[in-house]
Order: sequence, then C-alpha cells, then structure tokens
Amino acid sequence: MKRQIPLALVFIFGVILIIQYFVPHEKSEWIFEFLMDWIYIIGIFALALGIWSLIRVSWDKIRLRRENWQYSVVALLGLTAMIFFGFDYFRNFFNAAGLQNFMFRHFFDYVMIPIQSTMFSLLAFFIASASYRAFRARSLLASLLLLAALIVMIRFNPYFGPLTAYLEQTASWLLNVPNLAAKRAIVIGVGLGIVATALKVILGIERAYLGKD
Amino acid sequence: MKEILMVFLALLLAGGISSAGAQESAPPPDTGTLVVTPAPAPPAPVTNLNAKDKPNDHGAGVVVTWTPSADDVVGSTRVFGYAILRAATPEGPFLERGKVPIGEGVFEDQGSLDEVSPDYMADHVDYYYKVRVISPDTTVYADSEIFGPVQCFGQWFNTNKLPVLIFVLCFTTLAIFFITHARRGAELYIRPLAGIEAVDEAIGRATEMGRPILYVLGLGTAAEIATIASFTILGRVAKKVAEYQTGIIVPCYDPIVMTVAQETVKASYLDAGRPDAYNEDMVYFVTQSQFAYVAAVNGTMLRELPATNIYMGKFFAESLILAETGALAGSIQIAGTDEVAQIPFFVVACDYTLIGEELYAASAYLGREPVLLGSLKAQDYAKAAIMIMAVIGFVAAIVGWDWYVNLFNVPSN
Amino acid sequence: MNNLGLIISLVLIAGGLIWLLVRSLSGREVERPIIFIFMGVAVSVPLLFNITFSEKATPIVKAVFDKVEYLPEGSRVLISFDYGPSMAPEVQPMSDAFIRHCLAKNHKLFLMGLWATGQSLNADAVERVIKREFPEKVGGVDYVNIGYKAGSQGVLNVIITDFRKLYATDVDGRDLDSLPIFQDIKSLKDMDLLLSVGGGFPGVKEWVQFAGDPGNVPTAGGSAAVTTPLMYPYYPRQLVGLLGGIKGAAEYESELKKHYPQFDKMPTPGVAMMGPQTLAHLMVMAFIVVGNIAFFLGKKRDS
Amino acid sequence: MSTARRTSLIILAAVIILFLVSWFAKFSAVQNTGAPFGISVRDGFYITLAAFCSLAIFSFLYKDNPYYKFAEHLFVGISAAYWMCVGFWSTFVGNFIPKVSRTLSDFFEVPFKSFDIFYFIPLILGILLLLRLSNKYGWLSRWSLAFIVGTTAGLNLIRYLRSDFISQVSNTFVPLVVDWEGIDAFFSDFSLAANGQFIMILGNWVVFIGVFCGLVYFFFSKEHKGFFGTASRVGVWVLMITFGASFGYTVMGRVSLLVGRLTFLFGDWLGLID
Repeated sequence: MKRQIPLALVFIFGVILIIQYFVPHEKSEWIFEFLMDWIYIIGIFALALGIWSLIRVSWDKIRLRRENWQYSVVALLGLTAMIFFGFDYFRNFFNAAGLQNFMFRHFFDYVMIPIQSTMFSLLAFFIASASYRAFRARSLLASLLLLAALIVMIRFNPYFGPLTAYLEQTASWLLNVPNLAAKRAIVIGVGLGIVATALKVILGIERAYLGKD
Repeated sequence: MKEILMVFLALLLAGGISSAGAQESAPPPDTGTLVVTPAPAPPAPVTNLNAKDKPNDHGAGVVVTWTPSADDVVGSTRVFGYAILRAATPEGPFLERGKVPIGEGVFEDQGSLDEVSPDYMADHVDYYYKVRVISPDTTVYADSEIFGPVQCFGQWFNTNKLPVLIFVLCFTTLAIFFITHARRGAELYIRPLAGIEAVDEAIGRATEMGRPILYVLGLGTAAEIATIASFTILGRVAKKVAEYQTGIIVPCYDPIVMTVAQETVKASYLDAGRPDAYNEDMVYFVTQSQFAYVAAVNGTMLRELPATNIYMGKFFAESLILAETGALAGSIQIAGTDEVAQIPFFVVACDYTLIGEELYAASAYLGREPVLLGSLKAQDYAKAAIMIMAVIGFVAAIVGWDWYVNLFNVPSN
Repeated sequence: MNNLGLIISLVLIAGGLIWLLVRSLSGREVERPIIFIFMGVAVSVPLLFNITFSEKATPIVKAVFDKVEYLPEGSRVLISFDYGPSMAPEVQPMSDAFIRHCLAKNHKLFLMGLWATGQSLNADAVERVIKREFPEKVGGVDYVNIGYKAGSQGVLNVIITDFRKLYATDVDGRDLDSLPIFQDIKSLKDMDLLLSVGGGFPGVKEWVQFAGDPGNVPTAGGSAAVTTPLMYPYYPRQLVGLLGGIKGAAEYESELKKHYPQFDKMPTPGVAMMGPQTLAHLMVMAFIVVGNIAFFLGKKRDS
Repeated sequence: MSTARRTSLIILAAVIILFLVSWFAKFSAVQNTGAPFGISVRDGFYITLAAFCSLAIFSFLYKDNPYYKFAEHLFVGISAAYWMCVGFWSTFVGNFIPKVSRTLSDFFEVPFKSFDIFYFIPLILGILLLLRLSNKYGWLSRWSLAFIVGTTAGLNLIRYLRSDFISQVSNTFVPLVVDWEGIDAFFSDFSLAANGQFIMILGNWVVFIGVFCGLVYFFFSKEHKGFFGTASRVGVWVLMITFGASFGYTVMGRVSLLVGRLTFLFGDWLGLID
C-alpha cells in the first residue's frame, strides 16, 4: 500500500503524458494544461515545506548556539521582513500590494540583484584561477584541452599581426565543427540516458526517489 | 518557422499602418506639382485556390493554398503580397485573416478554440475563402474566385509524430527485453567508470580525515531525470557514509528535491543498519535562488571543509564557482552532469567528471542491479542503431532519399 | 592615451608573469588571491583609465573599411538599421562608425530600417551623431532618413526597382522629389554601396539575397556575434566584408581613428568594451603559460 | 580583548564609517540633481547598500569573512522569501484561486474565472505533501511526489526522444561531398575560410567522425579495446578539444559580467566613470 499506490500513480501519469503527446485534439491539450498547472500549485506547498526546513535549521543553530549562529539570525530576519512586505496585501503599511510593495521591490533591487550579479561575476575570477590550476600539459588529453582553449582565447590578442586572421578562422572552425560533433554525441547519449531512465521510472524499476519502508 | 511568423507579424503591422495611412497620405496640399498618374492595371489574380482542414492539429485551423499571381516574378513591382480573406457565407462579408509576402502560396488560417476570443473559429462549420493579390498601391488589387465550403476539426492522432511512436515502442521493447534477460541471470559486462570508482575511495578518505561529504544535487527539480539519477547515486553514497560513520551534508535548491533526498538518505541509513545515526538536518533546504544557493554552499565548503564534494545532477553557470571553491577548500571533487554547456568547467576544475550519459550509467552501475544494467545494454544497442542510421543518412543525403531524411523531421510541439 | 594603455598593460602583464614565474620557480604554487587581484586589475584598469587597444582590422573588416574609403567622394551609401533596442549595445557602434566614416568622406547618406522595433533608432542616430558631430551637413542634401517600412524582404523587392513605390516622403514628411539628394535616385540600383547593420531576420542575409545580388550593388554590413558565422559563407563573393560582433565594431572604430585624426575624440564604445576583454584574455593566457612553465620546470627538477 | 577581536572591531568601525560617508556623498549627489530631500536620503542609502552588498561578496575572493557571511545569509533569507511570495501571488492567487472560489477571488482582487472541481486535486496533493512533517502520515506525501515524478518522466521521455535524439540524429545527415565540382576546384579553394569547398567537406567529415567516435566512447557494455578502443580514444580527443574551446570562449561572457559589476561600482556608486 505504501509503495504500490505511488508506483501506480507514476505509471498512470507517465503513460498519460506519453499518449498525450501523440494526440493533437483539444481534449488532450486540456489535460496537458491541467497537469502542468497542478505541478505548479503543488510546488507552492513544497516551497512552504522548504521555508519550514530553512527556519528549523536556522532556529536549531540559534538555539544550540552553534558556530556562526548569529548569521542565522540575519537569514531569519531577511526572510521575515521579505515575507512580511511580500504579503502586505492589506496595504496596512505601504501603498502597493504584494509583489508591488515598495519595500519588497527595493529589497529585490538593492539587495538581491546586486548580490546575485556579483556572485555571477565571481566567475570571471574563478575562470582565471581554474585556467592557472588546471590547464597544464600533463597528458595528451590535458594538452588538447589547453591548446583549444588558447587558440580560442588568442583572438583577443591584438598583437599577432597577420596571424590574427588565421587564428580567428581556426577558432571559429573549432567552435563550429568539432564542437558541434562532440556536443551532438553528448546530446544523443544524454537523450538516450534520459529516455531510458524515464522509462525505468515509469515502469517502477528505478525507485530510489521513493525512499524505503 | 519563427521567421515566417515574424514576416507575418510585420505584414500584419504593415496592413494596419498602410490601411490607416491610406486616407491620410492623400496628396499633401502644399506640394504644387502633383503628377496624377492613372491607376495602374490590377495584377493578375491567383489561381488554383484550395482550402482544407489543417491536419494533425487541435482544430480551428485551415490551410489555404494557391498558385501565385502571374505577375509575382522577380523584379516586378506589381505584386506586394497576398491577403487571405474568409467569410461564413459565399456572399460575404469577407474579413482579412492574414497576409503573406510575395512568392508564397500557402497560408495557415489559425483561429482560436476559445469561444470568447475575437479569433474564435468553430469546428465543423462551413467557411469560404478567397485570396487577394495586393500591390504597393492599396487601392489596386485583384481577388480570386471564392473557395468553399471548408470545415475544420481536431484530430486524435498526429501522423507527423508516427516516427516518435515507432522509436518509443522499439526502445521500450529493447529495454524490457534486456531487463528480463538480465533478470534471468545473464552476466552483463559494464566498463568501469573512473568517477564512480573514485566515490568509494573518496568516502574512505573522508572517514580517515574525519570530515564530512558534501553532496550537491544541482539545480534540477525532483522530476528532472538527471536529479532522479542523482538520487540513486546519493542513496548509494549515503549508505557507504552510514557504514563508515562519516557525515554527509546535502544542501538542496528545490524543496521537493529536499523531501526526496531526505527519504533517500533515511532509507540508506536504514539499509546500513544505522537508522539512529540519521538526522533530518543532514538534508536541508537553502533557497530557490541560483546564486543565493551557491553563496550558501560556498560558505559551507569553506566552513565545514568537506573531504569530498560530489556534484551530480543539473548544473548551470554556478558549476565553476562551486568547483573552484571546492578546490580551494582542498576537497576531492567528483562531478556529473548532463548539462552540455557546463561539462567543460567540471572537467577542468574537478578531479573526476561523469560526462553526460555517464551520469545515467553511473546510477545503474552503482546499483549493480541486473534490471538497471539491462537498460544500459538497451541504450548501447540504440546507439549502435543510430550509427547505422547515420551512415544510411549520409548515403541518403548524397543519393537524395528525401523520404528517409523526412522520417526524422518531427514537428516541434 | 593609447600608448599609455599599451605601456600600462604590458607592464602589468610582464610584472604579473615575472612575479608568478618567480613564485612558481621557488616551488610554491601561486595563491589564488594573487590571481584574483591580477584579474581584477586587468578588468578595472581599462575601465577606470579608459585604456584601449588599437584593434588591428582583420581582412573581412578591412574590406568594408576600404570599400567606403575608396569610393569616390559623393558616392551614395545606404545604411539600413536592422536591429532593435535589445541588440543596440552590440551593433549600434557599427552603424555609428559607418555614418561617421561616410560623412567624413562626403558620401551621400541614405538611412532606412527593416525592423519595426528599431524604428526610432535611425532617427536617434541622426540626432546623436549627424546633427551633433556634422552640423554642416544638410538634411535632404547630404543625408536623408526615409525610415522604416513594413514588409521585410518585400520592401527590398520593391525598392530594388523603385523607391517611390513605397516611400513617398522621408521621415520628416518631405516629398522625396523635393529633396536634392533624391534627384537622380530611382532605385537601390543607383546606390554605390549598401550597408546593413543587423542582428537577425531580416538582416544582412536578406540584403544580399534581395538587393545586393539581384541589383548587382556591392553589399556589406555588420551583425551580432551570434549570427555572424551564418554570414561567413557569403564572403567574399556576395558580401564585400562583414563586422562581426563588438570586436568587429572595435576594429572598424580603430581603423577609422587611424585614418581620420578628426575622430580622435569620438566615442568608441566598441573599442572601450574591448579594452577589459583584451587585457583579461591576455591575463588568463599568461596564467596558463606561466603555470605550464612552472609545471615543466618542476617536472625536470623532480626527475 | 584579543588582538584578533580588536582588529575585527576596527574593521567593522571603518566599514560603518565608510558606509555613512558614502551615504552622505550619494545623498548630496542625488540632491544636486534636484531631487527632494526624502528621496535623496533614500536613494543615497540604497545605492550605498547595493555597493556594500557587492563588496561583501567580492571579499569572499580573499577569504571567508563576517561580511561575506552576513551578505550570504541575508541573501538566502531574502531570496527564499522572495520566491515564496512570487509563487504565492503568481501561481496560487493568479492561477488557483480564480478557479476555486469567487469569495477568495474578490478578496484578492483577481478576476474570478469559473469554478473547476479538478483544481481541488492539486490542493489535496499539496496538503498531502505537507503531511511529511507528520511521522505517522508522512508516507502519504509520496503520492504527490509520485504524481510529479510520473508526469514529468512521461513528459521528459518524449521531449528528449524527439529533440535530443531524433532531431540530432537527423541533423547528422549531411552529405560528405558538397557540390563536387571536380578535383581542380577542390584544391583551388584550399583556404580555411568557412565557405571554401575543402573546408566544408572536411567539416562534414569531422562532424561525422566526431559524432561516431563520441558515441563509441559512450558505449558502456563493451570493453574499449581494439577498434572500439581506438574509436573511443578519438572520441575523447574530440570531447577534450571541444571542452577547451568552450572554456576559452566563455571567458568573454564572464568578463562582461565583471565589467557590468565594476561599472556599477565605479560609475553608479563612486562616480569615477560615466
């Protein structure tokens, strides 16, 4: 009972979705839209579960005075403030409702966005340190990796004179031809792996995600 | 397809602008010398007008075809495009349904199934069509004869998708065959995967060092197949961890993934006979925001100094941030993703990387269950089939067997 | 400024190299924060001090430049703005550079556009570039903006035989016949060069197929980096040349500055955007090279 | 008081002072543009806040530190709540409420669509998911998981089969000989330009062999020996070249991101560049 029903549900909905793909009729589209909507709605409940986990872990840290517990207070304060402003539907404190709330938007624009784009821009640094650390001609494979990277990057060097044109062409050839081949091989393999795994899930063979009882 | 749509939109716009502008741009009064040219003769009308229900759709679609006007030739300016008009009766009124540029002879009259939409097009109702040849001068045009009646309706099977159905059936049969084959006890060889062999070693190392293992499931949802494969690997890793009595940290990006990961880890501890050692806080939710999640995992790496970081699942731009920070913390790193664009970064920055399909193979490989291995065999056969089909494809491309190439052209929705 | 930029960057790179080498040779791995500092400097210095590199024009870019350069003075050049605001940062430097070059050569300039979303962009270019930098040029005499007409390649198909079938007036509502610049112009075939600056459909490709080829008019252009590889097949037979992405724009701007001292002060967004890129790439390459030298020396020592 | 503690206090004081200085400077700058007092104070604060958040994240490059920890935890808290709110308003209120209750629709001021009994199913499944928190009924949450996993497994099976598999296979069908015009023409165009005939044909061959050997590399049930060994080795070479090239190509985009961030810091905040 605890395992059979979930496995049956997986099978039924999996097969429905597969059949749905082949049926262009209006009814089939209707089913599809329904199921997709449902997933999003369930997602909201899941998010509540996630928030609960975040609060519990943070609270435990504070309660037990674990290392760095002070920062968990910061996280909880941020969370509470944002939820407060985000749900301030009744406009008790600010004029606009929910997502349009003034403070909500400003937290988003002046805290979330700057931190987010700065995190993203850290990549420029990490890409440099990764090249220093990893691009060493240890073996044939590593040398190929290194060489291809250098050829592609060298296009940005303005001091190669007449060579530039050839480097440029080689680089664009590398990006267009072998790149295409390798990506295609990977994508075909991945596609097959996904199809096989999805099939195993629908047939109830792969069931680690259900846990055990 | 997108380009056609854009042209179509542009033409719709043009229709709006030119018809609106037609009255306004009458000769400006102040320019004295206006040469009054006689209205040019209308272009030749289109011929062979035909309309039929659009096949393989959900209804509310009619395909109109015609032979372009005799004046629609390169260099001629008499034809600017075609307007397609529709009416409910042969007498009219005919309303414009769209425009296509010169040289085209097909138009899909796509209505809406929504009854309140102004574009509503009822199924099983008669419609009449005609095509108007328009010239740069909006007042000069030529109408075709009226075609009709024609009805539209939805279909129950999309014949364009038949090849996909065949592939699904073939592959399912193949997989089931090998799975049952494996169940009966046939020995299946699976080549070793360096990344997976390294997992056991890495857990041993963590035990020696007395440091935890960090397992990152990536940014996929619980339903993403890469994440499902990752759950299987997580189950195996967690079991080993439980046996060796090492710690495991699983920060999650998706709340449902967190739920499932908790189930998985709990089950593994149970399997290893140490349910008491399981702690709900091993698997926790961080946030569903890409870089906030990365920021938090980065912090965890530098504070907990895990002996091993395992990244399995779907990863995006954060892959390199994670892998470089992990390297800084001195952890052994094993990664696996099916996200093609991120594989290079893992290959460069991690000690072991499972490339693409290897991630799926790993979940089967670790399980060592015959049923899981059976599907790997089916995958291999499918790959062999692709190679053969590709070789035939080359021949087809040279010899010109269009039917063969078309077999693989499947509509996008 | 340019030389200064060169010197600073060379000093930086050389310094970086030596520092890294010395450290590596003494058997120590370079610590990460040092690499990070170098990277940060490589990106911020060009930003702060506006250091630029003279881009050496690749043949495909030089071909466009030379075409405009060696047309006799007073030739008719048409520039089509086939892009929208989202692509503007990447391709607008190209159209600006084309306009400057043509007006400096005293060519007659015709501006138009095929993108509905880019309708205001050519008017903006007139205000921003022509009226401000070339106040002596007279609208309707030295340049004209006939604006946007819907119809994509259909428009080209009509104006390849006759402009007046579609365009009665320019954007300011002046009758084409009343404009001196349009006196002897009937169709696209009367142009000496067609330049399309675009980022998608319709763009350079459509200009080649529907105007350049059938009308036998030299065609060139610039396109966003994503679509550039798709245009290469037309070069050199059907396309005089092509500017690919921001790098193409930077090369053209550099070439322009080299030949025209009066443009010394002109804004060069393309070149400016390339400054940090160039230095950062050089930095990363330097790291790779140093890392490898250290690696091989270390291997020698060990064996 | 230990030295470490004193140092960190000094740094904290310096950061706070710098923050206040920046706030004041920005405030004056905004006010110079003619903005009212309240707006200037506010905007000055926000720009300074954004700049300090960015700097806190950059400080991670040196090492983990309290400022990074602060920004990190603040970011985690705020972003978790952000997505919660977005999910609630856009999905729950926007998509769910209008289909189940007129009263609630009126309450949330969204237009009521029509009552749809089927929308109670996700509600039930969602509540089942919440039962995870109970030890006794936790197993019921698997029903919702099963629904989600089953649906998307079916969806993915088809989607990947079509787009990643069939379409990719068909894209490999390119002629190995392009517009053959005889051997002279072949060699006369011996350039690396993308349109040269030699290069076109070479490219098609490389794609074919690359895909073929790449697929061989992904064979799992065959030992990589003999022909298989050679082919899979070639496959790995192609993979490595590709990875290197992709890596090199990405540097440009990543540097642009950093340029964007530094432009904010140098321009919008410090006003050093325009």
